[in-house]
Amino acid sequence: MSRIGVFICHCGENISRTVDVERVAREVGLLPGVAFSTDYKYMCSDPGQNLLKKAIQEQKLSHVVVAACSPRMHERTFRKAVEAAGLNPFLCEMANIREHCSWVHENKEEATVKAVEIVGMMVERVKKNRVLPTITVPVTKRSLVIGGGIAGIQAALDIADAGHEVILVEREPSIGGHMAQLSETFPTLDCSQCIMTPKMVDVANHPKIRLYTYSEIELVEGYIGNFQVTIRKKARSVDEDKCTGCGVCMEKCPIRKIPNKFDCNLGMRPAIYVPFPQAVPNTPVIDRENCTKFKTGKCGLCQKVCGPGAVDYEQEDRLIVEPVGAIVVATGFDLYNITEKPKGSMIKGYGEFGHGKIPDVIDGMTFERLASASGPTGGKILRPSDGKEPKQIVFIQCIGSRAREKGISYCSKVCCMYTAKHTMLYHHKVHDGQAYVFFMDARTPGKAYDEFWRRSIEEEEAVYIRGMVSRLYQKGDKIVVMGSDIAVGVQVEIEADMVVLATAVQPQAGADALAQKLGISYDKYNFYSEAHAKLRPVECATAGIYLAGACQGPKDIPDTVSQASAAAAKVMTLFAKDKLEREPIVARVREAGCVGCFACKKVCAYGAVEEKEIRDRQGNLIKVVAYVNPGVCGGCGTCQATCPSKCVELDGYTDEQIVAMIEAL
Amino acid sequence: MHPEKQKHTFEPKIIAFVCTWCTYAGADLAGTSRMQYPPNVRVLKFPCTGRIDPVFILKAFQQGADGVLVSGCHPGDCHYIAGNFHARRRFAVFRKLLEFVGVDLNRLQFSWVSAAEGGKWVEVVTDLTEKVRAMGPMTEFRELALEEQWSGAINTPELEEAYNQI
Amino acid sequence: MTKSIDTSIYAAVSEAIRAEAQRILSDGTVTAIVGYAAARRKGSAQPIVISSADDAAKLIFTPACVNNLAVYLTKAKKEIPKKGKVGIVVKGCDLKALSGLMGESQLKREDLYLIGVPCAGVLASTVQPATELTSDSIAPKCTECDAQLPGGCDFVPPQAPLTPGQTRKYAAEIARLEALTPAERWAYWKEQFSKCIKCYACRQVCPFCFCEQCLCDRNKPQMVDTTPRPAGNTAWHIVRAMHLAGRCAGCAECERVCPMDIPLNLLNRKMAKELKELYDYEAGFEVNDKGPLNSYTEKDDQSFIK
Amino acid sequence: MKKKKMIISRETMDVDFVRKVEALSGTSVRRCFQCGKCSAGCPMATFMEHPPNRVVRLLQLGQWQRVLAGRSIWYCASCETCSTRCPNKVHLASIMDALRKLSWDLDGPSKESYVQLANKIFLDNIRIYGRQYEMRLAAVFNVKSGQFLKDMMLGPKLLSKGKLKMFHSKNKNMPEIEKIFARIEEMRRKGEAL
Amino acid sequence: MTTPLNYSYYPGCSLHASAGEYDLSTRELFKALKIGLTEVPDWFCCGATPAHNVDELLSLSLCAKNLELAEQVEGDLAVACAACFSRLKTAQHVLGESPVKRKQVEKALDAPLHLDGNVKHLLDILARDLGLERLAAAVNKPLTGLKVACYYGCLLTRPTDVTNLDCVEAPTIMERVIESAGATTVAWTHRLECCGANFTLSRPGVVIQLANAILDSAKAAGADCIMVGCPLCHGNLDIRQKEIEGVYNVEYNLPVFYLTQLVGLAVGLGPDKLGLDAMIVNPMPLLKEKNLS
Repeated sequence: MSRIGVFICHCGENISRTVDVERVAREVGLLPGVAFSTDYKYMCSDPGQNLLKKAIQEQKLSHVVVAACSPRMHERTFRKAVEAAGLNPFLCEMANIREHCSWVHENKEEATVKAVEIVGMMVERVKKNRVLPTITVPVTKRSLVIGGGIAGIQAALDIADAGHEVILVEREPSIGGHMAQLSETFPTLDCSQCIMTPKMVDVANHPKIRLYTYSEIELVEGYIGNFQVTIRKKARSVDEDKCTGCGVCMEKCPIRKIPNKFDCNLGMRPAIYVPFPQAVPNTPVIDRENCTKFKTGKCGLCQKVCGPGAVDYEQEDRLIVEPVGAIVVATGFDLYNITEKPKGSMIKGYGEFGHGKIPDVIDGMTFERLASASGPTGGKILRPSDGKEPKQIVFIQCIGSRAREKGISYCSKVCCMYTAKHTMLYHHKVHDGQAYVFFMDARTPGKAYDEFWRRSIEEEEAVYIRGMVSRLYQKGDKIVVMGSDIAVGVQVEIEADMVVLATAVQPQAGADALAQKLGISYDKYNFYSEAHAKLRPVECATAGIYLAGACQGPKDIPDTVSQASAAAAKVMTLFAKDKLEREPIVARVREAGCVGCFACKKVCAYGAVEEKEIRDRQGNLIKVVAYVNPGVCGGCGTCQATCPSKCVELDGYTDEQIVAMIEAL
Repeated sequence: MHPEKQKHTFEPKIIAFVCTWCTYAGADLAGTSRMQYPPNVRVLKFPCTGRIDPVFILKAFQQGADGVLVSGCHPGDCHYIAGNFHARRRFAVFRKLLEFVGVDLNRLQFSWVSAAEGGKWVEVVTDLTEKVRAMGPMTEFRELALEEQWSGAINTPELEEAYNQI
Repeated sequence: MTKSIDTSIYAAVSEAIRAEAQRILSDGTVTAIVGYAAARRKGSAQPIVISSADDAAKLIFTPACVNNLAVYLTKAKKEIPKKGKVGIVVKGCDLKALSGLMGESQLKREDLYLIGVPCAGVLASTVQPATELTSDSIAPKCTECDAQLPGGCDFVPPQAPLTPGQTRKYAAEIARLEALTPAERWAYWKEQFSKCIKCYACRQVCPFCFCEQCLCDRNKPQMVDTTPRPAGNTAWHIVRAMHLAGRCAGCAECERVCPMDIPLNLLNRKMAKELKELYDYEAGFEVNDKGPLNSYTEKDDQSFIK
Repeated sequence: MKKKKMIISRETMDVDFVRKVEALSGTSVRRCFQCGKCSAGCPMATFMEHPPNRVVRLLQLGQWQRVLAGRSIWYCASCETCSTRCPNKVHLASIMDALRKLSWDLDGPSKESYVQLANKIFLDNIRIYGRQYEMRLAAVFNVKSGQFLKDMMLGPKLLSKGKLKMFHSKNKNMPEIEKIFARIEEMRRKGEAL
Repeated sequence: MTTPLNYSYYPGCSLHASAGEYDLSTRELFKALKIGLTEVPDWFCCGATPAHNVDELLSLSLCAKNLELAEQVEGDLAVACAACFSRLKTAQHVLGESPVKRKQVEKALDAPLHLDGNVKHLLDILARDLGLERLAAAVNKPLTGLKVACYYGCLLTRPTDVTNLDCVEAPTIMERVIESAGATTVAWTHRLECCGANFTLSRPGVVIQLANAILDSAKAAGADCIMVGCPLCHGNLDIRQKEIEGVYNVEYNLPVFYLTQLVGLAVGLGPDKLGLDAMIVNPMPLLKEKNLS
């Protein structure tokens, strides 16, 4: 006979305001099997937990139900307390009478009746709970970092410096990401490449880091501590081991007019190229779409001029499988653009700004490339249309961001600061020019940030206009900016030479597809979701996967680096132990009843089901049954719902437990 | 300011089978956002919709549920990779079976509710509750449970007396 | 209007079966053959297992050879396959069941020698064994048969069956029921299920009910009421139909053996129809790695999900 | 109106009026975050004493009297540029409609009488004739607004081009029209519609 | 095989008065293109801007009533006037979205609503239902060399997601139609700017200022003429053009055509069938210069 203890939490007044907790305790106390029931102001507090522990020992309780908040909140807390009192933690269940009851109902009578029933259901369930021993699994102490921008680089260096191997995978031919494209950085105006490139070189030289550039994640299998990652190393057409990075191939390539994505298509590159001079690795890649050799079979000049014979037209994509124990996702961001979007898409473009067809209306990243000393203009601010220096330049903030109508409601967080920076860079480079900024709010929280913004106005003479722009149109070689100043309450018209749009920060294209491979969740914009907004901001809900940088939400460089180091710390914590304890919520096969139809194996997404031969003492095969590898099992229970004779059961969610709950209704 | 609460004569029992990662979390969000919905629903938490056996739905109706809701993660969002895809097929077929034996499918609702969709949870639960309330109690299985073999008509006074004494 | 169905090839088919059986038993290809033999009543037939070439002459094929012999290879006679390779006489419908069993790892193709029979149809369970085969006396499942000639067998007699176009009896009945209101359908099935005496003959005869312990016999927890009362009966038949969905090959043995004449195959056919419409799945001769309910595509219909 | 200090309190912020605006317009007033894009694109903003964004701002503060006292709402051309470009999906054109309707109900404390007069004649015409007759509209407007000579130059030219019809044709549905007007009035009397 | 096109037709008040040439040219053009057009019997005013300006319920009721009347005639409803078009579409949209307003209007009409019919602007019919290819095939006298500034005004494409005629900020439907008729279009900046609309009566000063900006922009872009699909725009640009020229001391001399007039010319209809004589800015010298008359 079970001796169940039921503990009803008031949650201050959060529960007791709408649920008569004393009555719940009283009524539940009468249920068969309930030996003890009580209520308390804060069950999760220290005295609350002590009350629980004391009751278990004094009342010799066999099972515990805590009726309080959502189990997603405190199940761990109470199971730990129960364990401390000497009971198996899985003999404790929580009844959710806060999120699912007191907070969503107002009528006290109704809410109380519902609470009694919810607790009653959990009482019946807990009776069927079994002692579950904790499962331990080995940990592979290598980690995968996806994305070679500043977030991925920082995380990789931190983990590698702690002595663990790191696999760093980057989609582009070089690591560096967006930070490598920036000219100067706020709020100190130090040169981005000066602080970035040494880190890139560190990555290349680190003995513990294995770098895969021009590579993508193909498949992720396994689970925390034991992932198997398949990486597609795209054909570079240049052998990385042989190439010395001399650059002769690039000099000789006859195709020279391909817009360089790294320079926001302002500069040109050959068909065999490195995206920028400081690229890591400094190994060129052939852009097969534009290469004459690949298009027509003729040419082959680069191969002829290559001394070490590194150019290899036959190279194919390679699939590499790497076992890792933890994954850091650092895929970063992309910039929204104002071009016309397909009909029906959630995101819209800016027709009122000409859908990106006015040549001298550019985005912030393009301005960075113009301002960068290593950029296509050598650091001169020149108009893309005619190469003239713009004397009147207009910056417009919140393009795409905070624009529900365009499909994006969030604030992109970095634009206020980088626009302030742009006005300064402009003022430093075009002394007789004037910068104007249309803005709604200046959001400058951060160390020395607001001072920086004020400096752009007070010292660098940028004219800030509080108001938005309704329309942009080309008039002769000017761009007419139709805006308003809401402080004055008048319309403002500026004939600008150039307009820079602070476009929104969006997740990388394909972020959702990668998330699906990883089995992590993402929001409607495709930003990856952290496990808890405040308390677990760098972990995914999927164990063993961590987030760093703008793939999780818009971030500036200091925030990104902090989060990357935090993710690295999480990985190191995981790697600090040789074995990992995991929740024993896994499927088990009742071999006696299994007839070996392997429906379970067919539906298992983890490949956890194996075939196992049962033999008699003489070694004769009796039958082949299913076996679930507890280390691999994800614990979804799809196998159990599929098994016709229910000979595979998911611990913690057995049919007995569930039927008991249904019958309690 | 709240509208005057309406009194109903029939309060349906709704059972919701939900996955813990999306819909349960969505229902939690409805709670943390203090949204309001009818108290008729009882939530049973599963790790994944893939774990939900059609037999549970049958069992729920037999145990007196007037409506059943099955809800999990949106396609592609399954915490367990593909549990919801398997569930989708399983329930697509099962509901056709129930329909064929004469269960009104208005009593059986399936939905995708993500952890971010507290509002959708409220909407789904409210809609189902109101729909089932309008339909009245689910009597089919309940009547069946009271019946004996051969339609269970107790047609003689002796039988009736014997029955009453049980 | 009653149309007679030509069964004249059955004699030649029987002859061919006997010759082949004689051959494969003599040369040791197989250790035993499961087939049909004449039974005591005139015109009737019954399953037989022969292991000697001398017994090959006992084998027949007639319109009375209704049984699905696949069941003898799994649970009914579990010891049979272990002795070595086994021959089995299969109609098209039976072969579909065998393919299904292979897909579910219950049988291996290499352990079997398949003797396929060209079949124009067999008799309904409601008529006497000696009855002439006509569009009235034919088993309902044969009116929807698309497998008169089994494929992928080791041996098939050369005769080709001739079958007239027939009214699809299950399709018509499904359409009739679908047109009713839910309440009317409920009343129909309530009436049908209330007849059930829970003898489990349907389970016993089904080649796919090979579970060692049926879910419906479990009492910890009791998922389905085991007593022969309407509530439990209804649950049993719903669970049965669900467990067979995507697996049942349409041999209709369940319906044939039901002592209370419950139209069990109607449920199975309805499920088959839905699976065809939803996922374009049909039971066939090929061995599928995964059934329609063990697999999925990302684009599956979800119009019923909010 | 002289620029008076705005005393803000729960009493002076008329939230009920704002709710009426929201009900009539079907759009949220609170949602506006004052980016000013509406005012930037408004073709009529230069004629208004309160640019469109400020009209919304005043509503957010419950200061509708200040809005209705001005001529801003009557200078809105209903071109819907504001609604189209609002980043926040505030349907300002509908808010303007609602404000004019409420101002109309209050018997127009506004300065702008010409636009109101034109509207009134226009609607009267519909009620009486079912359709619009520009000649009559213009004539009555000029008479009532005391601008007897306005657009004098245009009249004969238009007449000669056949652009101003002097007479109206018969419409079978006239009784229906009257009924619609009457039913709406009735609904309003009973408080069934705003 | 192409199915014959047949529409019910809602001309709107202006087309029966100041914009008679729009009505005339529409009927003649559709006849020439073999598109059936049957006028909605005893339609009445949609309420236009004044009604929704001060009385949305009235505006919705009038539009709903007209939609109901249109049901009597076979085919989708063809609308010529941009303002009527925008009003009818908006009414459909609002009544579909708001059950409260729907109930009120049902009460005002004392009848159930008919909202399912398609409401189409003439442009939509020419560009999509007939199709540009068939339109081009019907052209006998291509408008070669004529540089047209297509003026959308406010209401053809607005409100967003309601009229669904074309992209609200960068529409091209007028250009596509008139280019199919052989004309050249100019890129200009004030295609979507407001002309002042019905302020023409109450505050003509406003109209003169706004219309001037439009005429100025079209002239600067090198246009020979302006094409419109709205009687109100037409009134402000054509009827008031001389006055504007006087106020600003400029000369525009830009004929303002209705789209049906220009397409009609290309199809080969004579000036009498297109009501060209009703235009205040005389188009004949221009047409002569371009060999189009």
